Amino acid sequence: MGEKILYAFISVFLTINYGFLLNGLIRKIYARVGRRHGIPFYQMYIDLLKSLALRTNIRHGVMFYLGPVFRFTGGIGLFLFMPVIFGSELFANFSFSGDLLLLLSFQFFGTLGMALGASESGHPNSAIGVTRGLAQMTAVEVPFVMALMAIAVQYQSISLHEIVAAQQGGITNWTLFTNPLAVVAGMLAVLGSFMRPPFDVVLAPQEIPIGPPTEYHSNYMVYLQSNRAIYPLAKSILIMNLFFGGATSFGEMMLKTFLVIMWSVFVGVSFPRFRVEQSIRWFLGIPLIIGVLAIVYVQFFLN
Amino acid sequence: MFQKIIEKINLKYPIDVVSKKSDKLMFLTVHKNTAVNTVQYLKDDLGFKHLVLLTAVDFLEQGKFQLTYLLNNPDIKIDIGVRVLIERESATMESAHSLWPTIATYQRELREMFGIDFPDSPGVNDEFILEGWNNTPPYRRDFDTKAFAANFYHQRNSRENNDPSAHMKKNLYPNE
Amino acid sequence: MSLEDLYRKTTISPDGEEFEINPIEDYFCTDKPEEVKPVQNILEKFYNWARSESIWILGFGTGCGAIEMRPLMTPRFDAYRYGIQWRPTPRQANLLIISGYLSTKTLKRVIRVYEQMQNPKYVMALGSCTINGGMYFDSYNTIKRLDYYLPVDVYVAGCMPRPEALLAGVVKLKTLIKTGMAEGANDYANRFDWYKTNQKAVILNWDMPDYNW
Amino acid sequence: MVSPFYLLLVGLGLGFLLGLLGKKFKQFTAPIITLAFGYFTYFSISWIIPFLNSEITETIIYTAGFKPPFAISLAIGMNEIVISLVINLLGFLSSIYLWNRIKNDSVSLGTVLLVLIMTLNLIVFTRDLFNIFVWLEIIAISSAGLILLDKNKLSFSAGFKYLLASSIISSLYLLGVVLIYFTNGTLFLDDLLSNGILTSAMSVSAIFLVLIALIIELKPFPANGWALDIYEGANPAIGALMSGVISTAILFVFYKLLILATPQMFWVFTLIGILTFLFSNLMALVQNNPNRLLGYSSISQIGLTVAILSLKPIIGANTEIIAFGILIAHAFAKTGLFWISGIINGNKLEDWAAVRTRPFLLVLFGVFIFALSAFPPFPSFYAKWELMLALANHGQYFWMLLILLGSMLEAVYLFRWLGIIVKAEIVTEENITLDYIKLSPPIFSALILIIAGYFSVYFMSNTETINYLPLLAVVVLWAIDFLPVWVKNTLLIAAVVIYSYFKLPLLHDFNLIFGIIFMAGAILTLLYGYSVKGKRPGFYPIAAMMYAGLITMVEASTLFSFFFAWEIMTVGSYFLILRGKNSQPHALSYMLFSVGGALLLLAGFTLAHSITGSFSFDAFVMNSTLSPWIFLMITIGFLTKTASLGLHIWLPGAHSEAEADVSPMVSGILLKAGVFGLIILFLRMGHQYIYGIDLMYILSWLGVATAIGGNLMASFQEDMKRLLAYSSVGQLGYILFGLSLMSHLGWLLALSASIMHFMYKTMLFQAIGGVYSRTHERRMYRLGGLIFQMPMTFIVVLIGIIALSGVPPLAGFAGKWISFNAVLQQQYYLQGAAMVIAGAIAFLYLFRLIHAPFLGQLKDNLRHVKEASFWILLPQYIIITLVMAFSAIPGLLLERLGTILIKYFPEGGLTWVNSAISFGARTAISQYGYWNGTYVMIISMGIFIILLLVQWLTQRNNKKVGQFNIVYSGERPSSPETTHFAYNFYAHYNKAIGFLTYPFASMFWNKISNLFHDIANQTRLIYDGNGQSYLIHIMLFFLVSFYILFGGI
Repeated sequence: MGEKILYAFISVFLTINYGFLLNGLIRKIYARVGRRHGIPFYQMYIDLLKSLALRTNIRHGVMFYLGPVFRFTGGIGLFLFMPVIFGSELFANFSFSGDLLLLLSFQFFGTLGMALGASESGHPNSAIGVTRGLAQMTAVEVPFVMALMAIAVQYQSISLHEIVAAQQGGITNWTLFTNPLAVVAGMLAVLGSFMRPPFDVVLAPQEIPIGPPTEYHSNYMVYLQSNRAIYPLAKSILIMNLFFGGATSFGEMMLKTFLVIMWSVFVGVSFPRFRVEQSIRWFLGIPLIIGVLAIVYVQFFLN
Repeated sequence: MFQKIIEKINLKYPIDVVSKKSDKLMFLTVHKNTAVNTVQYLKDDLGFKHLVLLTAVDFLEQGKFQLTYLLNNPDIKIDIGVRVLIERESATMESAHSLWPTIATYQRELREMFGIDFPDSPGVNDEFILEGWNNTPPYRRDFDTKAFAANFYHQRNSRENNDPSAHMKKNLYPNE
Repeated sequence: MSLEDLYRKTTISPDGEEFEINPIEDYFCTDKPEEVKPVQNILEKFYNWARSESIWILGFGTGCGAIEMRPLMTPRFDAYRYGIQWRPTPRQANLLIISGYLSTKTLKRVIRVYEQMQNPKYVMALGSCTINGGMYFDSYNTIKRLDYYLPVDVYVAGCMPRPEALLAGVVKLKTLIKTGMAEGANDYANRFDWYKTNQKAVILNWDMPDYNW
Repeated sequence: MVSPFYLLLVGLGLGFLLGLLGKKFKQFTAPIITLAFGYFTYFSISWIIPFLNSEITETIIYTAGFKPPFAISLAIGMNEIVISLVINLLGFLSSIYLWNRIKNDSVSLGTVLLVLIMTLNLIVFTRDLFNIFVWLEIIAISSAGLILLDKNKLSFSAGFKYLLASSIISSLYLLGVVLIYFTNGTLFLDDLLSNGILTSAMSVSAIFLVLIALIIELKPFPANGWALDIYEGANPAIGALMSGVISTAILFVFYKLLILATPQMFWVFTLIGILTFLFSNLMALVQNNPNRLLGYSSISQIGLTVAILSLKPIIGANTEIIAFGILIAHAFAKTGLFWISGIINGNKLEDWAAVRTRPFLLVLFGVFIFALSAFPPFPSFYAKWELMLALANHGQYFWMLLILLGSMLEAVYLFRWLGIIVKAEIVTEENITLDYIKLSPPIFSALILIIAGYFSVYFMSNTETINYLPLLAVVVLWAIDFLPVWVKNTLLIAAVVIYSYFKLPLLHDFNLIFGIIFMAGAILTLLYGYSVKGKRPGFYPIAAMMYAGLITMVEASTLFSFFFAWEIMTVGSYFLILRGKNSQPHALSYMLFSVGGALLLLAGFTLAHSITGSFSFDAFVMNSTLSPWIFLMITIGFLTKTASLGLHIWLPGAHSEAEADVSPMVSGILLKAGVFGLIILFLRMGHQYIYGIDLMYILSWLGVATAIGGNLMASFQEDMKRLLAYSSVGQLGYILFGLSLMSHLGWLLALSASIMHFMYKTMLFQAIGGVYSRTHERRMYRLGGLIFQMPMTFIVVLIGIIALSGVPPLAGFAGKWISFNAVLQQQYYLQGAAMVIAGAIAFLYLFRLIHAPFLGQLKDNLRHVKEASFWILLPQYIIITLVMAFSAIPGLLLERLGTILIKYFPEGGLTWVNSAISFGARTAISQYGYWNGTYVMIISMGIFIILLLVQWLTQRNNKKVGQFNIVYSGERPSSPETTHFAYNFYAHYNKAIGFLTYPFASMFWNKISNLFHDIANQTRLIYDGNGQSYLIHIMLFFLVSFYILFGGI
């Protein structure tokens, strides 16, 4: 058990640093798309340090105080309950505690905690942001769960380890090729959980000055930003494991997650922002239909 | 065009002075008591549906404020300003917010800046921009804004005032 | 928002008990700010470096000056290169850029916003009107001297200053931070009574607690 | 054994005597009459005891020294004597009730009454057709006199119409008698039977004439307009006599002569009876005059009895017992209600609201209403069960259907009435004068009903042992209702504890699980009661009644005892719900759905019995042609209680308007009764197919739709109790879905969800009840920021919502995980995905439940609100302890459930393996995945604590600020009300998919109810109040019946 914990620390440390750099890189890409030099790729570290160095900080109450802790726990937990690299003892994390469904449910842990914290601040914009987030999240879940269900049926397992194992041995074994409908539904759905346009109305800086985190600063901000580094990464590791054959080395993991995140970046720079009800309708439209088709496909044609 | 309108109005309400500025613009001076009625008549019966503005001019020497309701008829594209002179001392005017709800904002502003009261106008006593003002209303001509600013605000002593003409004369044509 | 909001009032609890509400004490934290003395060691220098390299701007554009901030985000000027980012909330920002004239009404908001930022925090006065009233030198409603009301770190003069000037101002601020001279927040806490006297001299209906946490 | 001659002697003698004595001895009239009726009653009792002891059989007594047909003979058998007892008892009670009238009015009232009762006795005993005619005439004359007792326009008109109608009836009867005498030469009943020459066409039509005359006397639909006017116009005491006494006697005469009828006649009479039952109940729906409503109700009950008697060839030996059961309930309840009507003296249903100012009257009224609608423990309940059993056994599905429909309609207006009484605005209070002389007859009636109910069980076809022990608690609590709350509360809790201590060890498997839910639930919800001050009158008996029903239900081993318990539970819960402030319409809709469900259960149970002949649950067999329909009926019956989509419309109102501690009772516990029923059924009947469609498949979609619909609707509520109520709808959808999977994991889901839902809903409803007790506000947006005021309650709600939303590491996740695995196993993929989505939607309302009241801005008036009281918090924290235990070690619960389920579903269960950590952390392994709740708990808590520690270290000088110290775009908030964002929280969500929450179900049920009302209003138009048209009705009725019978139709 002891070495498991040590391994967990190592893998979290490595991954979160990768996440920071990845975020910097993405901002750099954003800048370059706009023909700017952009912010240094290591800027994230300086920002964290700056936030940590604030001399004063306030709280609105105990839930406000705990909100970011919940949030970051949710992010790290999601990562730790997942086998990151296939066949690696170091990166197997605590995946023995539960399967795919644990991951699916555990991602709400942070969301819920953050929502509670934000709304205790008493700021109306925070509450508005939270309602938008929750509403959009339920819509995102719909096609995503359809895709997961299709994959679970296909592999007759909800153990992430087994799903990855089944995809080994050549690129054609990937879910991407064996069950393309599920992948399409899943990839469309996952756009909603990266907080990028067109689905970033939750934060909406121009409208409800960034919604839930409006009142957060100092160490709270450190946690929120760190979570912003690890949570999308965890999510894309999940996507990678489900759809793209998992990873057998850290390098492969870096590459694949980078590409998954780039998919949302690509969509994000190309499209303007949806209002909440528009994004709900969108998720309950084409992605849902594809998801249902994916399930029908595996039920009647695959087995 | 104007003649017809004037005739029509004259049938109902007396007009003191008519001052035609152009084919598109004319000012009528009416009595304080019938002013709002005239405006209402213009709006309801003659098609001057659009209130362009309501403003005031301080005629300090005559002891009067002149209010102008500038109306526009979007169909025939004509503006008519209805002027009315009211006493400067304890200036009061009938509110016209029943005609246009938006006029309450003008009236609130006139109340704050000129001290003209419009009884019953919604929110007329609410502060507009001068939060906590306790002096003469600043748009009245007997209010000395420069002296007030000099007394009231902390001044930056190093401030230099470069009057353009003096500056140019000093720098460019020192000899003239 | 009016002064009446803060008058004491009685209210009736669900059980019929009648009691008094004192808005200032009940709704707000009424403590005064305290100086947090920087410890003069290597860690603080390191922190100062980080602060200078990560400047989060809250723009308070009341007049024409705010328009000069937009070009900084464009490829031509690209202020992001210097670690500058914009944040929409004072809680997270550490540089308050005040641009344009300040009427007494706006000044009140500026003070609130400034006080809601966390120590360390910096203020940049952008444009003549902000600094000394500018063309509104004789206005009955515009303040003429910002640094009597808030501790200003950097002045960028001009009517209007160009974006380059703004950028130069930020670079100047960076050197001030690095040398530990940008201690406006502590100055504000130390001379709190002086600042408050000045503020209350021009803001006639003071309808908030003395310090807005 | 008193000779019946004395009846004649006393009746006639006293009648003449009173007439002779005249007005001088007026003050003795009332006592004399009452004494005479007392004597009559003594006569009946003196006969009935030997009959009960089987010492004698039927006795024939000859008069005038001649044998029939030359003289009248009186036959006294068991049936006759029971009827005579009913008549004499009611006559006795009537005379008490009319005591003052008899004393003050003319002598004639007493005399007429005396003659009437005497005649009724004799008409029951006599065996001679012509003799019956004579008595009929005397009855007609005396009733006409009684109808004219109140001298007003209405009663005159009614009396006139009565005379018209009875003259026609007499003519028809006489014609029949003449013809019979003409064809057979005798009018003595026994001779007619023994001669056996009743087959000629003429004699058949003669018999028909006689019988149809009697039927018209019994006021069949539609030839009954005259009777309704009597009920409306005459004095209620006379209405009581007409409805309870005269009708009973005539009915018996009809029964006596029915043996002459030919087989075709039986069918026609059944039809007439049932149509009368159906249409009278239908038209009673739109009545607003209490006496007329009682009239309709009387007619319907008599119609039902006529039908039952006419069904004798089918039902067989049980007919009398069934008919008497219904008749006795009808006679005593209806007379009781008429008497109460006389006390109340109002001619609108709303006037009856005054009843509740006199709790005693209210109880009486309740007893009568429940007796009429065939609830236990009244004789009508047993009779209806036996009736359905008999009909089912003989395949009479059509009659079953009509009777069920009629009973449903009957329940609608009776309970609407009850609801009005309990909740309507009191208009005229001074009308009621409690006169003990007038009050005693209804009290006796109620007592007789209860006693008769207690003994009814001995007459049932299969002798049942009903566990009356829990019901004893109800009686005891009723008796000590005057004591303060804490005494009664302690007593009831102690009773439950003791009872469960002795009973729980006897239960096993599912019964044990639900027994624990019900009994632990009882204790936990009752603890709340200590926080209530005062006496709380009436609460404890009905709470005890509901729990008694629930507890006897889990013990029930036969269909009947289960049904009995089910109905007891329904009654108790109805009253519990009715106690809420604005709950009248919701309690009514609860009752209607419950009655509808119960009738379906009744039909289903009896049909199931008819297949196998078994009375235990083994009657549910899979492989009969009827099985799918039985399954469908019983399932729908139970689904009304579990509030599945479409049948849920009673739930939100009922749960939210109920009192603070009743809400958890009816939500956390009561709903499980339906689940328990479904389990019993599904266990034995399993998959059923109608037209090749698996009903389980449909039920699974119903469960999904209920879950999504309930959760969505919960998200859009502003009222926190309504929100929780809709949430219950959604949760029950999960359970139904689990059951419908019919696999080990599916049932594991259903069982664990039942237990979890019980815990969460109990604690959440109690927490919200605690908030309400302090703030008196249920609209969430009016609250806010209560976390500082009520931290303990906040923690409960926090844990409640995390658990309920199924977020790990708390126990709710188990449900999600099992559900997903079960779905994969069963290949219900789309449903499974939809269930996960329903879980996500649950987030919306759960977050709202904690945000709006507890977080955000504290309102001014709530600044001094205190934490909820200890007794409210105690049960919540007991539950929280359990929730945390189950969360940390899920196997604690799930493994045990698994061992139970493995007996029924040996395949596809979970495997539990030990893992590295020693303290009971076991990993659950399914066919598809694995999960270890203990690890999840430890790991997530570990991360949380580390991060919290880091935060604490880096933020040493953290400062607490005020509620208005927020970034507000440079402004200062002006009031908490305008700053707290809570109203219409999910406006955008509503905009996107709100159309799904359009109240389809309510509209559907409203349409149905409107349809019935329209039909009733249209049908009612035939009663135009004109005596002539009533005569035409009678003639037409006669002609149509005649042609149906003889026209070969």
